[in-house]
Amino acid sequence: MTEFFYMGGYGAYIWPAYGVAALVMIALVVATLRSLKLREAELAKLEAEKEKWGRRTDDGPTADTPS
Amino acid sequence: MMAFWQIVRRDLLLARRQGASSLLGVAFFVIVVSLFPFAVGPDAIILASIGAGIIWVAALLATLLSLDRLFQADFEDGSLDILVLTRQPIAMLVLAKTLAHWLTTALPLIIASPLLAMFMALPVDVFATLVISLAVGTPALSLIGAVGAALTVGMRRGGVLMSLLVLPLYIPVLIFGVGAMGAAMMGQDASSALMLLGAISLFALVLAPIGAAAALRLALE
Amino acid sequence: MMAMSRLHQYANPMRFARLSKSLLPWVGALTILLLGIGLYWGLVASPADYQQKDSVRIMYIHVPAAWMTLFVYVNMAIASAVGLIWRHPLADIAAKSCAPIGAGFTLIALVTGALWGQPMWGTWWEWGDARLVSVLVMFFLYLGYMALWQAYDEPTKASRAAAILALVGVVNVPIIHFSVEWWNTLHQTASVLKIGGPSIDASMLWPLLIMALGFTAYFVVLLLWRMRAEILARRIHVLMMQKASA
Amino acid sequence: MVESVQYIAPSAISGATPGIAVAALSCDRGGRRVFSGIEVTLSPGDALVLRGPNGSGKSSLLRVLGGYIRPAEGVLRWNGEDVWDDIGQYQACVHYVGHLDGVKPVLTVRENLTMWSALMGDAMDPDDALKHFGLGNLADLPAKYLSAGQRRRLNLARLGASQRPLWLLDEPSVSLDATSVTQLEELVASHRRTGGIVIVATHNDLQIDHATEIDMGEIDMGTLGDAT
Repeated sequence: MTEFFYMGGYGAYIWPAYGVAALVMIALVVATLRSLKLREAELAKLEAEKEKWGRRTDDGPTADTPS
Repeated sequence: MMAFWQIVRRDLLLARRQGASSLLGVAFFVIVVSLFPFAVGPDAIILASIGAGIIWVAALLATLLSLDRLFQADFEDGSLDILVLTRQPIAMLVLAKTLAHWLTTALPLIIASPLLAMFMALPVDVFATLVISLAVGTPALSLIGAVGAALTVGMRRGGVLMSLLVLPLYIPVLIFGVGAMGAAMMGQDASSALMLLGAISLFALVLAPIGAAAALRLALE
Repeated sequence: MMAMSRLHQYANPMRFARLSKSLLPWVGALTILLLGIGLYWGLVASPADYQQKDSVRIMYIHVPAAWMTLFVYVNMAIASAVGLIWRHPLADIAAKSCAPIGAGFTLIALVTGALWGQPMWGTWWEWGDARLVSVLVMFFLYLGYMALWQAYDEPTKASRAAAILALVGVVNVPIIHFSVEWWNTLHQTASVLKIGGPSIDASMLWPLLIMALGFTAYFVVLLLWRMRAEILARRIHVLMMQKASA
Repeated sequence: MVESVQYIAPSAISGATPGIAVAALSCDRGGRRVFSGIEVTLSPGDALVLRGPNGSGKSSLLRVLGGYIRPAEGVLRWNGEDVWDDIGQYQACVHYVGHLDGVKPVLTVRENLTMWSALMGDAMDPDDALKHFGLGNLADLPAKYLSAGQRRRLNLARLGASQRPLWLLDEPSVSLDATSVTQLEELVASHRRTGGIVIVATHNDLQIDHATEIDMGEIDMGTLGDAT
């Protein structure tokens, strides 16, 4: 087993190389899935609110022109 | 003092929300340095002999490039008018904004510098000196640059003028920064050059906020 | 009336969302399978090189990652062209979603290149290797592309600007590669051992190809996820605009 | 000058009278005298309305009063003290609303407000101020989605959260709808009831009761050219 990790003396280069590759690939997955979840939640919240603002018109001044 | 940290936090939050744009400076830094091997050839001996100087010049330019926006964004949207009213001397406001700016732009440069040392084939035992010299010297770059940014805020093409004003003032920092590297490359003690570099930073820490504050008052008239 | 045109615009992305949902489990399983086999073969089953010894095992990630750097960029450029010519929103979304994945592979190629270079050349970075230098240039291209997307607020405008940049880039990539090689022959340094080597034994080629396929499958999975996230972001953008003006 | 201007003899301004007092104030911009001889005294609860066409110096006067521009001549006193003796202390009493809203597009509406109230030392609940200007349901929205009118309302919500005695408002009703204008007027009135002073430049009819008025268009420019 130690033989395997030793890699004929090149373990110090091989394992960091595989480690960095794994790190980058997993980080991309985690970041992507996290933003996906966050946006799903955000969208659900906005869709739910949309029900409200469709009906409610007397909530303060709203009649100004969009820039 | 509360207001000081609130401004630091505000600027850090703004930088984080703006995302990659605050990392443009470090990307510029890396690209500029990696252009030099194409220009002078890949010979490791030549690269190592000019590497420290090139990394320092690139750090100077990258700092300058990002400092352009230090007060400009707040000036353009009217925030600066109100920041002046926030219960603290304007010099403290300058210091807070410069600190936040240093954390978001100079710190990434320092972190990226060993990578560039590798590109320039510098010996591994001088990497530490490079990082320390940048850490000690970049506060001076940010602070002196803050004066230039305050003097040119609100001007069209202020950035070009700013480089003209600020780059001559950067020369001592460059001399001692590269000096420390030269000593380390020859295996000598770099601490005297680093000490002088630190002295410049401390000097700038005391004087630059006052100068920048006066310049900001002028810009808001 | 505005909502009607918006609905129409998103009819397509909604079909995409359904398609990607049914596709994802299959491609995901394929990714894990291929990467598992590739890792075992590369790290355990394949022989050490007679010249480079065990350090050759870095090749099984370095070379596929370098391939992916180009492959993803070409995909991004094609998607950009489709988006630019036919104004297809999904193509723009695909192009945008490619960039961070491509940049990730480029980073892997660069770091593993350095880790392979140290035992082979005795230096972490060797300007004498034209392919490695080209990968570095690709990294800058990816960064610029992502920064351009960030610089715009409005997605339609950003997509057109980014597409132009991607297409200019794809025309430039061969020129860059050629010029770097030419520059290299000018400064021919003493016997640089090229990463990869010219001929390769079948016992090494197989794990290499399987890893490359695994990376491609990984790319597809991530692309589908990122595109879905981007579609959601655009719906959020539209809803927020509606909310502000409601 | 119009009748409504309160003339105060310079000798009467000394002493620790609370409020703002201005004597023989003049201002130069770009080598040109913009206004001169402004005399006005405001006590807690007072309001001053600056009228006049664009370019008549309303904004310049407000910036002089805010301590941004040093007056060419004359004295500006706050509670009897010349403000230029300690400009920082004076500016800590001022809330200024200029032409620009100082809204950061990357922050949410609420974040914009809380950030400023923290910096200005206000202790008010941000959501109350937002609700007052009808922004309550937009609190979590990034400010980049706001229209010009909504941004202005956010700016005014900041004013609503402000606990500073002296308010300087430069055309605050620009791009506001009628409802918001009324709410602004209410805000100004309530600020004055609690002893605040409001100075507002406007060229449309913002309703401010019992206010001193200066028509900047009619100021005597006899000293024009002296500055150059």
